[in-house]
Amino acid sequence: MAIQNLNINVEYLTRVEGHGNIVINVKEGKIETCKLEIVEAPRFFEGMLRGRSIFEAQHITSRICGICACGHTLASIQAAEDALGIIPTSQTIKLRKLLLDLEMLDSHLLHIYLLVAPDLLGVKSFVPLINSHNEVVRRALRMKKKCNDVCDILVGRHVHPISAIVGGFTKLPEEKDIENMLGLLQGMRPDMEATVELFSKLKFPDFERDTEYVGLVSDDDEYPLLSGDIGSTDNIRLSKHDYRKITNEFIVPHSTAKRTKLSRESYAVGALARFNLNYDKLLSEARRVAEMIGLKPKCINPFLNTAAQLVECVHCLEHAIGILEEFKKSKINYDEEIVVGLNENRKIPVIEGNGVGAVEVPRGILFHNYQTDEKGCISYANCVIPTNQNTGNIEYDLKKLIPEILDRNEEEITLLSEMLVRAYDPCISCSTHLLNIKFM
Amino acid sequence: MKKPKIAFFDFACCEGCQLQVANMGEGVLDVLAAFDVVEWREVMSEKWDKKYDVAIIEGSITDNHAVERITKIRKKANILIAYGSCATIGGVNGMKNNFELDDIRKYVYGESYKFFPTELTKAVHQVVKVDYFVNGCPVYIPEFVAILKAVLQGIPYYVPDYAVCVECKLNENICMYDKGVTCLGPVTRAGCNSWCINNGNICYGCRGMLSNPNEKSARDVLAKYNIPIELIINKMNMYNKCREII
Amino acid sequence: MEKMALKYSSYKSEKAEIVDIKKLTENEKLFRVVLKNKGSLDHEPGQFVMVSLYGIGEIPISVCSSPMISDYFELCVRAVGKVTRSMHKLKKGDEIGIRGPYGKGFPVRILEGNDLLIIAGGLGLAPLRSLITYVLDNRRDFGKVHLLFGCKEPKDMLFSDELEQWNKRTDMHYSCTVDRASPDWAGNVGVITTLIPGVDIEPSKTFAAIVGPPVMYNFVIKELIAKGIPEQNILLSFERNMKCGNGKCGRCQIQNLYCCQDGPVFNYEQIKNLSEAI
Amino acid sequence: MEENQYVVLKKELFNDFITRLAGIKKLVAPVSKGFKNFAYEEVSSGEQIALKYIPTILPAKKYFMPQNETLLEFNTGKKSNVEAFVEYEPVTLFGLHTCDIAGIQCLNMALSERPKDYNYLSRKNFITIIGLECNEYCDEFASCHLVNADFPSGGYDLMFTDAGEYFIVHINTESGEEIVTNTEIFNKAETFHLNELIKIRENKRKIFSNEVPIERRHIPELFDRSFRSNVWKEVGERCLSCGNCTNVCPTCYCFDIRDELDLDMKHGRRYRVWDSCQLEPFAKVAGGFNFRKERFVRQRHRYYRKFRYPVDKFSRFFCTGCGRCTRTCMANISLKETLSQLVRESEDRVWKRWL
Ligand SMILES: Cc1cc2nc3c(=O)[nH]c(=O)nc-3n(C[C@H](O)[C@H](O)[C@H](O)COP(=O)(O)OP(=O)(O)OC[C@H]3O[C@@H](n4cnc5c(N)ncnc54)[C@H](O)[C@@H]3O)c2cc1C
Ligand code: SF4
Ligand code: SF4
Ligand code: SF4
Repeated sequence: MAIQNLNINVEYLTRVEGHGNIVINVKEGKIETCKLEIVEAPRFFEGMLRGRSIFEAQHITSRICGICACGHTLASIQAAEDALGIIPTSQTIKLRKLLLDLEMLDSHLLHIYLLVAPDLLGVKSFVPLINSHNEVVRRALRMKKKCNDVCDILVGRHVHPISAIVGGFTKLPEEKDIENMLGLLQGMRPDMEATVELFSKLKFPDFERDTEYVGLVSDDDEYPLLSGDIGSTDNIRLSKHDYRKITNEFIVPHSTAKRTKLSRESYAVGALARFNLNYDKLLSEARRVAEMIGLKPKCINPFLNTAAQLVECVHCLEHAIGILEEFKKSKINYDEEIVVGLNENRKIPVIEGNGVGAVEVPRGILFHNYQTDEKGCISYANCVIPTNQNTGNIEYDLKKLIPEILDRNEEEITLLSEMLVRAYDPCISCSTHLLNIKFM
Repeated sequence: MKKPKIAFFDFACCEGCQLQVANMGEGVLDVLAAFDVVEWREVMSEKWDKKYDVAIIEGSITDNHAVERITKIRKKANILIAYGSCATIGGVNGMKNNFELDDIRKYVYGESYKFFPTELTKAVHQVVKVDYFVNGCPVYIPEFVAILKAVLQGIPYYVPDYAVCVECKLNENICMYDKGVTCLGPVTRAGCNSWCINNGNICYGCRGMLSNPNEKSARDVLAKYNIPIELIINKMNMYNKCREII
Repeated sequence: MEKMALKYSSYKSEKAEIVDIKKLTENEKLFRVVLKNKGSLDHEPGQFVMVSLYGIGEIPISVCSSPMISDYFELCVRAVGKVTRSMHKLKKGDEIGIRGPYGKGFPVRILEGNDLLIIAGGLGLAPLRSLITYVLDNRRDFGKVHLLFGCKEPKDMLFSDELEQWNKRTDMHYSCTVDRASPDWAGNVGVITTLIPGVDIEPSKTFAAIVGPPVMYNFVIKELIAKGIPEQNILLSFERNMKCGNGKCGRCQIQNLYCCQDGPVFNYEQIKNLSEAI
Repeated sequence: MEENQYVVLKKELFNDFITRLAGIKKLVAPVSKGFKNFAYEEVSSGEQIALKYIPTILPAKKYFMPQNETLLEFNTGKKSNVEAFVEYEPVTLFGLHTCDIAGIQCLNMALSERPKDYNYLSRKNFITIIGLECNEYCDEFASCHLVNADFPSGGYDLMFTDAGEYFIVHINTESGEEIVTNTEIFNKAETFHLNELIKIRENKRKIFSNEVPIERRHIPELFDRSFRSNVWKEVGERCLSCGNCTNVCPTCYCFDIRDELDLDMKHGRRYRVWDSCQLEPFAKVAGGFNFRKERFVRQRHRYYRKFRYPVDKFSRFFCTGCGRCTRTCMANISLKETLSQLVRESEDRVWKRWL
């Protein structure tokens, strides 16, 4: 018999970044409450940025989130360059794409292995896995470390990258660095194969809800991550400067979160959205893996966001290797190395401007928007975080999921709801850069 | 020897310092061989309700709820480690203290700002006693490991009380001042192996200021570069604003 | 980088074993140490050794036992920091490393035949104990012997058993004072300089040996000079931060002198013009 | 000058020579890092070397006294086992200026004083030194003439002097001789070569002049008079205590010794790292008392360790005039300026006494 009354209160949802609670209340078979509260302390980044040099923006906003610090850095740089009218060189763009590939890979691996795998393997965390699945844990850590090592070489470190700044890079990789990075990434292939192998055997819960998916789209044939227009599976296409029309941020009275909506009551961003929008542009190795695990666009099972992440891992690894192989042939132009500073000697001219950065980061599309005054100081700042865009959608998913599983016991229901939230890989530290969010 | 029970907690922060642990790769397993991790919300669902031998605290204290929580943790922890700039010196969260609290709340929340209480950002030691400090934004893993060893040995760890320049020189970097830009290395505590300058950036002071910096001279030196005074001040308090709270 | 074993290194210690530990006060412990291979340490009163706790660090500690004892030596250690606190956690039978003895101690040959005025402040009694016991072991070689001892409170009193024995001896004058008395304290109260005027000595044939906290020196020296003791007869021992003991690491330098090699015992004439000394 | 101690290397053979030299053992030479900065780094070909360079960021002492060198390795526990080690690396240093060679001579003296530092002394025998004479003053910060380090005077295996079309090379040691023999690229020096060398040196004497208003032999006396000078206070106010001046100094060798254990707490090492008397914690003792708390006292100590104390001990200055400390100081504390100020102030005092 299905449960009639249910009271789930998961305080401090674990294995997500940041503090969140799930509250579900079912009375006489009907959902009364179904919300995801975020209790992380607010951090006020946009407020703090006012009055600071635009050249500090990327350093500060990187600190919104340590998990996707490279993503914030890239979005911030893009917005700042847009505001100042700087056009990066093609070498710079390539290196940034490499950085973004690494970011995707690193974050997805962390999520797949350390945060999702324990659920699929029926344990509470990766710690018991050290004994039961030692090789799996070692592989996960090894792959994570390699991403990290490549990031160290490229930008100094993965958490809060150092050398990627407005205008380019303060340190360009030497020839031997290119070799090293290439070696590390190529050395990751066997582990990647084993990862695909492992996850193709695991079973994700069955659940579907038709959803509008939003992500970057472009006209060329590269899987768009660093730049492009904004598109949706409901056939909307807009320039990144119109990001407000897409995100439509609003505050609901009973919530402390800014919410977003586009054509419907909510939309989703992230790996699954990108997969659904740009499947054709994935590298063939990645498409092969998708086929192997039976993932096809348009997929509307949110639990399979993790599978889409796996496909992206393969894509990003191969894409990164491709970039490095090109650099190995064409060599780096070291004259492009730039000197950092608060632009103290006015080396880069500053203008009054307004710029937007729209970058696909692991959890979905990320927007940064700055206005600068004539001295190059920030007069307005706004960042729209993927997790914020997903919150509404997660709740609608939960509302559909719970009635479907009321015949299970409470523990299972709790676990499945936790897994659903986790599948989105919500990054709460990110979302509270600004607000005390409550998913209602 | 019984393995010490260790737990991770996060307050207002970006959680990058916790991620630094995962970034150790298989080295994490050596740490786990020496410690017994009993609670770590970011990666574990297990909870622990007894005493901790070691509590690692990430993030700054920014509201009353956090004050209560950290006080409870302190009571349950034998050794408390402030982990990362947000915890040790307030870090970037301290920039909030540059503004009137109501002003920044209004800016972010608009009219409904009153629903969102916030307090001056504080470093952990400004609220409870701290036994070890792991500085840095993010923490520098070799230093963190050195501190874990000190914990195991039961000996103090002294955060270097000399300038980042010391390490920077040993790394034979071209001094940023030679490149015509200013750098906070001379007033910032070393220990990060001059991470940022090694990678062509300046030091932003993330490890906190020296206990006795020559601030006057540092300002004089910075002033030679014709930067507006607000920007110099901004630069010096990007991480170090909480220093002003006594 | 290649690596080659060094047969002789100025940084390598002898193995030594702690054979006995005695708690003297809340903060001070006395360690009796035996060198495992070498036998006698062969030190002079006032010299120090470098004590190693491998994995923690190495620190200078004065030898506080008489040079006349050859099969062991003693170290009195106050727990103040990393190494000293860890040392307090050691047990009988534990192993430590010992290098030394180092430095110039009290010039006992020169002291012979003279009167001695020994002034100890707090932990300063430790290095002086080595001198006192040496003098008592060779009592007839010296003239009058006075010992003045001062400490913060009665509970901080080091070597109280020995102080009591020395107090009872007829061939030595002992007086002591505390900065702050406890209810059961019947002795002198006040800083150590208050004891000096009362001492009955022949200034021209007296040597004074002083060890104590840095603040004590200036006041005591002033009194001694007022009493007419020649500057070169006033002996002082200094403590500085030391890492090598070999006169290289630069920490213990007092202007042109290295505390570890040229000292730690200096005579006042040597250092009176060095502004960084006291 | 004996002709058989000299050989000649044609400039066009220089690259060849370097390639051959690099074949013998690891070769290190000054390379340009941009922004008028140079560093000693491993090279394998002549083009990498900056033949015209001003003193490198760090002096060659980094090869003689590595920044982080293991002294002991040990096992802890009941059966402790301690071994002393010296870490070394056979290396040829090419292109050292006379000031840097003087720096090594100073270190040799200080570290062979008893108790000897066998780590240093064992290592230095694996290092070959090839000098390169300066024909011009590096820049306004150099003061090698003041301290008598502007002309070659021992301390090297070979010394190169640039004579336009070719280098005139002085062979000072047998291992220098070996390099000459083994590389098979040098020609015998003829009398006219030596005459050329004499001319170069004469010319140098004209260019290298003293820019501090004091004669070398009066410096110790100047310092004897200046301990309580106000100049130190002024310098102290500006000093940031960053330690750059001592880290880059070729004759500074202060160090710290630290222990480190593996995470399993079973094995460890004791190592030494460079340290600096300019840093606040340097002379602090447990309990917090600091014997050199004030910046001006630390700065004064640095100058006295260059110009006064070593004169008694080693009969020479421990300043080689390389100018690194001045170049590196962002507070613009200048060695030559400080000395000049001391002289001026001291003269003032002398005059006042006369008046
Ligand atoms: C000649 C001589 C004889 C001595 N004899 C005795 C004796 O007989 N008995 C005795 O008890 N003591 C004696 N001492 C003093 C003893 O050597 C010191 O107490 C001891 O070195 C303290 O070491 P520690 O590791 O316990 O202290 P710590 O303070 O933990 O370590 C000292 C080192 O750490 C550094 N340090 C301390 N605090 C900080 C900080 N906050 N930040 C950065 N660095 C810091 C200091 O610079 C110092 O190098 C003697 C000293 C000398 C020089
Ligand atoms: S770059 Fe910065 S840290 Fe390095 S020496 Fe210069 S001022 Fe110091
Ligand atoms: S160089 Fe400065 S900003 Fe960078 S890690 Fe070190 S202390 Fe932090
Ligand atoms: S380099 Fe300059 S600022 Fe730094 S310690 Fe030396 S004198 Fe002081």
